[in-house]
Amino acid sequence: MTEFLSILVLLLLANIVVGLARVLRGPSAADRMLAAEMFSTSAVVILLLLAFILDAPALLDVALVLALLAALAVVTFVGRAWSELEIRDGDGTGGDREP
Amino acid sequence: MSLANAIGLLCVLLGMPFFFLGTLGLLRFPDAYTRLHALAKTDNVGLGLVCLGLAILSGSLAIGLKLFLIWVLMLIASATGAGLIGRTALARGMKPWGL
Amino acid sequence: MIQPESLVVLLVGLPLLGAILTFVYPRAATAVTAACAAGMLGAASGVAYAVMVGGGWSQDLGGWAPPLGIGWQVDGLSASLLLLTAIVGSAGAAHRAVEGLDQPFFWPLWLFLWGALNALFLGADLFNLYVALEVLALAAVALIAMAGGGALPAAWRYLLASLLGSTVYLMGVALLYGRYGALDLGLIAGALEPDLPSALGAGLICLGLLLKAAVFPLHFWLPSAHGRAPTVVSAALSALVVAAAWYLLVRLWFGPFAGLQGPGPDWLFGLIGTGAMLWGGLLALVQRRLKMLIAYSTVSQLGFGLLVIPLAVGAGAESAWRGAVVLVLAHGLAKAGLFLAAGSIARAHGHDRLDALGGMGAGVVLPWLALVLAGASLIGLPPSGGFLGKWWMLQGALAAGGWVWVAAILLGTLLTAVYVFRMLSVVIRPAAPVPPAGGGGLPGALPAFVLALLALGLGLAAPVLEHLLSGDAMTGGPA
Amino acid sequence: MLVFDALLAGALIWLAWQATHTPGLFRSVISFIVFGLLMALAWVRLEAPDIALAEAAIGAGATGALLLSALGRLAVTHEAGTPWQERPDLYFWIPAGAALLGLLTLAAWALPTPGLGDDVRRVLPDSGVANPVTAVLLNIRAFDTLLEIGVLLLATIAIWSLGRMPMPSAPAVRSPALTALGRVLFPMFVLVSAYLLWRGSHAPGGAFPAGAVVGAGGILSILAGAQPWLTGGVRGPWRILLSLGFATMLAVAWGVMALGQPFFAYPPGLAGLIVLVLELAAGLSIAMSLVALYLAGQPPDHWGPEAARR
Amino acid sequence: MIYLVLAGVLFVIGLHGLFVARHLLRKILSLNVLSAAVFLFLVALARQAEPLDSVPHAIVLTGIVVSVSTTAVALALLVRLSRPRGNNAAPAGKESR
Repeated sequence: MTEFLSILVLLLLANIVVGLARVLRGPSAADRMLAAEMFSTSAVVILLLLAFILDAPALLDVALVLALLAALAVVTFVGRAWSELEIRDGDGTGGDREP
Repeated sequence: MSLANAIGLLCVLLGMPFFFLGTLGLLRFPDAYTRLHALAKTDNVGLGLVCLGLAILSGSLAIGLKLFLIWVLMLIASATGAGLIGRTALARGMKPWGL
Repeated sequence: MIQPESLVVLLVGLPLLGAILTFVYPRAATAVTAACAAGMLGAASGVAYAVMVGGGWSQDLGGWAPPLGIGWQVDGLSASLLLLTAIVGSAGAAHRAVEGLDQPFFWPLWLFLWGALNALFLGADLFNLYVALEVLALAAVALIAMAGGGALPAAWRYLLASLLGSTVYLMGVALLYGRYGALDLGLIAGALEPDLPSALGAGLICLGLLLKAAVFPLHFWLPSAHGRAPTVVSAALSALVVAAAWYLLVRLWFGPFAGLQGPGPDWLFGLIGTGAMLWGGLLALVQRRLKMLIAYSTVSQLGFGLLVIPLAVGAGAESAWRGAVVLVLAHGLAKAGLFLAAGSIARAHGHDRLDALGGMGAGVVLPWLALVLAGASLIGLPPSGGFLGKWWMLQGALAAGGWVWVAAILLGTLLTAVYVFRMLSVVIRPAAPVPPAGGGGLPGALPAFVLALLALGLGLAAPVLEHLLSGDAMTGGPA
Repeated sequence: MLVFDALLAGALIWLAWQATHTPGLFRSVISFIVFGLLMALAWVRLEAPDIALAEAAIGAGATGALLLSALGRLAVTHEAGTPWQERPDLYFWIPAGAALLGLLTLAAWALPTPGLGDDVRRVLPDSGVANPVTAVLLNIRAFDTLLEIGVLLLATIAIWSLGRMPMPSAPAVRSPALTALGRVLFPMFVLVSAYLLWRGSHAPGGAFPAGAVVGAGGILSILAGAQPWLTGGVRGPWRILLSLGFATMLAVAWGVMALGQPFFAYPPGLAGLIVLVLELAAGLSIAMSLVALYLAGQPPDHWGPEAARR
Repeated sequence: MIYLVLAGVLFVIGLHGLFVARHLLRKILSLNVLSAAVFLFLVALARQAEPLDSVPHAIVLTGIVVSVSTTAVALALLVRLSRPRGNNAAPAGKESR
């Protein structure tokens, strides 16, 4: 069974790697944020599975903390960062001076 | 392999496709709103099934409760996050696809 | 009779306690700082006395012996630098208190800086030194940024350089830990073998420290940070913080890394030192602002200190070693005096542009006097500490037949003399009218004057210094 | 599992590259947050659950919030400069980087990695706790931890010394769901943190993740529109609470000397209790400090309507 | 072993990023990548030791907290730098009592 679960873990990680394409492509900031949220769910599941595979209950706590803090990033993003960033297509590669 | 184990494993296995479909949606859906939809399925159903399956596999009430807590936390995070992103995106005039 | 071990505890604990108190009760800040300064002067003198009487010692923290636990070590080198820190720290605090600038959070940051310095001079554990370096860097950055405006980019550059330096340092620590399974300096010194991981680890550590010490050619961040910071902060940075990085470098080089010594690294450090001496001196020569001139002089003076690495091997090693330490001490006293005096002058005139400053006149007599005396020590006129240090270093170099380094020291001294005279040529100008509200008068310049006097008189203490530094010469640790 | 490691390593490298080298600041920040997430997995693979916990709480949680809110406060988020592909200094960097990497790898290859695992195991019974990492942190190398808590306090003071906190240019979105989130989740944060603190003595956990979790909860409540209770003036207990962990550690370090022990040496038998007290105080201060760090400046003396409008 | 090499690669990436990055926020990210590389290196070493070594774990925990603190200070400074004439340019004024 552990081998089986290990394969699932591997698939989930591969899933994340594939999903990274959305971080790369965007186009809007919200899309990237969504992708990050998706990764945190996947990471939680990976941790849960690893907890069983390695028989390490401490990993459940790690998953718990991740789940608890999952909301933090997205709320910060919406509340603090997005308002400044605007919803712009593509990336800020314009020619402004650096601060 | 006992029946409980088989059921647990089945649940975990059933949860997996949601993650792959979630990533597929993240990559292939046309805009942030539809991607939000894909993500919600992953968080709610996929994670729920995995947690349920692992709880059955563990056969321990304490671990089961912890897994349930993790699922609820992710649900809250995902629901609020989706609501916030959707609401803010609309308020900022980001056009949903097809409208 | 108080145990010297408890005095050492006081040296680290007192400033940290003071930092908390001044943060929580800002009203009592001046009183708390004064008490801390008094306690630290006493404790540092006590430690130096104990070292002179009984030699150095090491103590384990928390009753855990290395390799598990963290150790402290005290010897002539660390004791003399602790004393320097106490003196410069107290003088800076006095100057600040007299100046009457009421900036929030200055005192807790100042005391944090002080505590970190003391922890650095005592630490014998590579990782503990890393944490102390970070405390030092953060406190220094915040203090630089206090000047506001143009100091912010300088603080930023300093922060980046400092963090990069400490991260590179930590990578070296990781390598050494992987190689020897120990973080304690003494244990690593005993086990060191010249293989690739050790060499790479030591190299990274030295690189990180060279960056933190702003050694040429990694000095790019120093002049603006030291030149733009508030006056007392410039004094502490130039006199102490740079000396701390130099101290660590020397401590490690002659302690744990002694097994890696060889002509290659010796020449490398020697050339870097010479380069710093000449380049820093030349740039100091062309500065237009008094504080910037003094800041570049730090780059140049640090080069002298670095020459200890090629000189303190073989014949004449002990003399060269003693000379370098005394030179750093004298530089600390003189440089702090210079900055404080320059601050008083700049405050009196409202600016510090060299071409527009007036000469010695009413209101700025004492600062200019301090500037002259400290400048004399910087050049190395007898009987100053600078003279004694250079004398001993030259003796060592001559004994070893290191003619290149003799020439370098003489050339560096010549440059120092030129830029110090350029600075002092302002004295003989007609006195410019000082705006009455300038307030840079007597009380503010008194600490600068005392520091300059100490720098000048340090040479007279030659027998004491010789005794203090003889116990631990070259071993880098308690005998 | 080798495939897993390789995949993870590949993803981490790609994310690090994204975070440091590709245009688009927001993309970089998101990449870095995901980088932290995957680092937590790497810690798990390296059998370091304590660090995974800290990374999940501090790295993925608090740092992400810090970065995002700083990004929102930046006046200029566009970047200047030529694309890295056109930079001539690559002729220096590629060989130099390769050489450094080669040296590091060669050195790592040659490392015997002796380690102190045996020593820690031997003294663990005397340390008062069963979790070796906690034992090292709060007993054996407690002086490191003292300075570390000092760094947190110092960072708070440093940030306050930079001036008043910069108000976010736009208020956080008002949403009933968000307010509810703050109300519902904060008790959860406290609960989980208490649990982690309790676990710390015998299993991965302890003051650092616990404090970070509460701190993150505080940040979340602020974002959810709660009135931040942290004020800047000397009135109120906040300065005391911020320095509580540091002060307690210092007091313990000196206090034991009154009992005839050397600096920082816990009297036998009391070690467990002392570690617990230290964890509580440190956890509280860590939580407060994280909130203070997040605010990025000295908070106003009173959180009135005028403070919110400014 | 794979993690040791990974740490090396991340170290080089972080170092390079720190030097060539134009935007200051990116320099902060590079520094964080750099320290993550060092931490990874330490823990990967601890993993290879026999038995598992807890000292590097404790060291890295300390390091993580230190690096968060320095990151926060750097970010606060960066915000001040990017708004030179904002509502909070120069830290002046009296201590609030």
